[in-house]
Amino acid sequence: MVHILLFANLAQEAGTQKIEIEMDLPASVEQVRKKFKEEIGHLKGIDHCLIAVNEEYAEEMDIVKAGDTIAFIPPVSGG
Amino acid sequence: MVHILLFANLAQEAGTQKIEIEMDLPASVEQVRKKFKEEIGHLKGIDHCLIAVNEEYAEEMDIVKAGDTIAFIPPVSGG
Amino acid sequence: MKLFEICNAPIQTQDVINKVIHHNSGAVSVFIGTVREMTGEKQTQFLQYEAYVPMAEKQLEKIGEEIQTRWPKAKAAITHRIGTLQISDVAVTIAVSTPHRQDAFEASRYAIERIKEIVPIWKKEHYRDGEEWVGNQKGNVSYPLGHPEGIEK
Amino acid sequence: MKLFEICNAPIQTQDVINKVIHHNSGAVSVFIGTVREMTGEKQTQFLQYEAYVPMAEKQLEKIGEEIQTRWPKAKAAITHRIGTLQISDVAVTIAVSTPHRQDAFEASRYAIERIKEIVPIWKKEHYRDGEEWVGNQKGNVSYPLGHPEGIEK
Repeated sequence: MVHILLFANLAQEAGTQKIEIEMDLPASVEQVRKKFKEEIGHLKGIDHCLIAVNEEYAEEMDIVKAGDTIAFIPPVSGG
Repeated sequence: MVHILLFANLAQEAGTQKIEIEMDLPASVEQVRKKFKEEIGHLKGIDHCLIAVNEEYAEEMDIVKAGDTIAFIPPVSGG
Repeated sequence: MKLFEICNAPIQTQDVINKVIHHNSGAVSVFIGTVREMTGEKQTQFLQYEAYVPMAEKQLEKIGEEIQTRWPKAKAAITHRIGTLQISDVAVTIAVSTPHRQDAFEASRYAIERIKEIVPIWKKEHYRDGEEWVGNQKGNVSYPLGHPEGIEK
Repeated sequence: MKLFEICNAPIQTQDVINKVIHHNSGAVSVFIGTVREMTGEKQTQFLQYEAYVPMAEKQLEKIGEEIQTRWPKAKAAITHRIGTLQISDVAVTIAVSTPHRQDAFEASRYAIERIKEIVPIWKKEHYRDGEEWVGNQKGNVSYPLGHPEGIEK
């Protein structure tokens, strides 16, 4: 199981900020994104988001372990 | 008569910030500086100062009238 | 004292400045981002900022480390506010002190550019005639290199 | 409210900032000059600033006009303190607001450079081992063109 965090337009479209997803782990970031789209649906912009694993930006091929927190990061607009 | 204002090292060396000088007027800024040096002495840096007439920077050939306020402005160091 | 911080309450700019002034600073460059009413023809009524708070604070600290590397004598502090902000409210305050002024200006400017690149904070504009998450309304904005420039893993 | 001011009392930075924030400002760049202890090997104990006050305020206003000409949407305020200042005391605060941040940084930086060129304020350093009027101890520093660059008559 991985914890998924959503923000901004993604959270708004999904109607939630936190979801848990059951899947075979370890897996790649890319596989988590794929699984997420199968389970939750293709949220607008989901393919263009960065992904953070446990509060650090990650690459597509980085490894996700059971219990990790995966955040989808839409283009930021702070400041 | 013109009012002379001195600042910083000039005021320190002259021992005063304000002096009045009697001279034939109108005269040029250059002539006032010359008269000042004759009357008060050659203060260190006096030839390199800017001069302001009535709170505005002036050029050597600008005209000084009776009652004007002439300030000797050493290189500034604010900020 | 937390140098890099996400907060909900109004930002006290003087508090942020006080964090960076010390006996060998001679210059402090402060950047304050405020909520502007007009953007082109669009009139903002209010804004909402949302953040991935723990990660955003880590990223702000990372910007602090980058500044330290580039300007070793600099001392920086950043506070970014989230929640609902009205016109003229302060969204972010950056303060950087250095011995000499040129570095302070450069580091402060660097900080705001980096905030806009790597810190997970999102702004929702509430206009007179609608609302949008800035930079992503159409869902087709992406980071050109797949990740924000200069993020180190 | 006086936008350009020479004062004797400690400068309240927030007061200067408040003079320039308005509903269409999105960025404020603030520059604060503080008294630094070490300059090279020299240790400052305290400073004294002296000004030709009425002319200095006029020159600060002139800088404000120059900023207005170069950055028409900018709003600027400057306060410079005179008298005796201790280490870390604020000598000058400049605040410039603009709709977008790049102009704010540039205008704020422009203001401090101009202060150092055309405003009749003088600083006397009191070091551990002596004192000097900055920039003119030897009495041989002069303005290269006979007048500060850009002064208009």
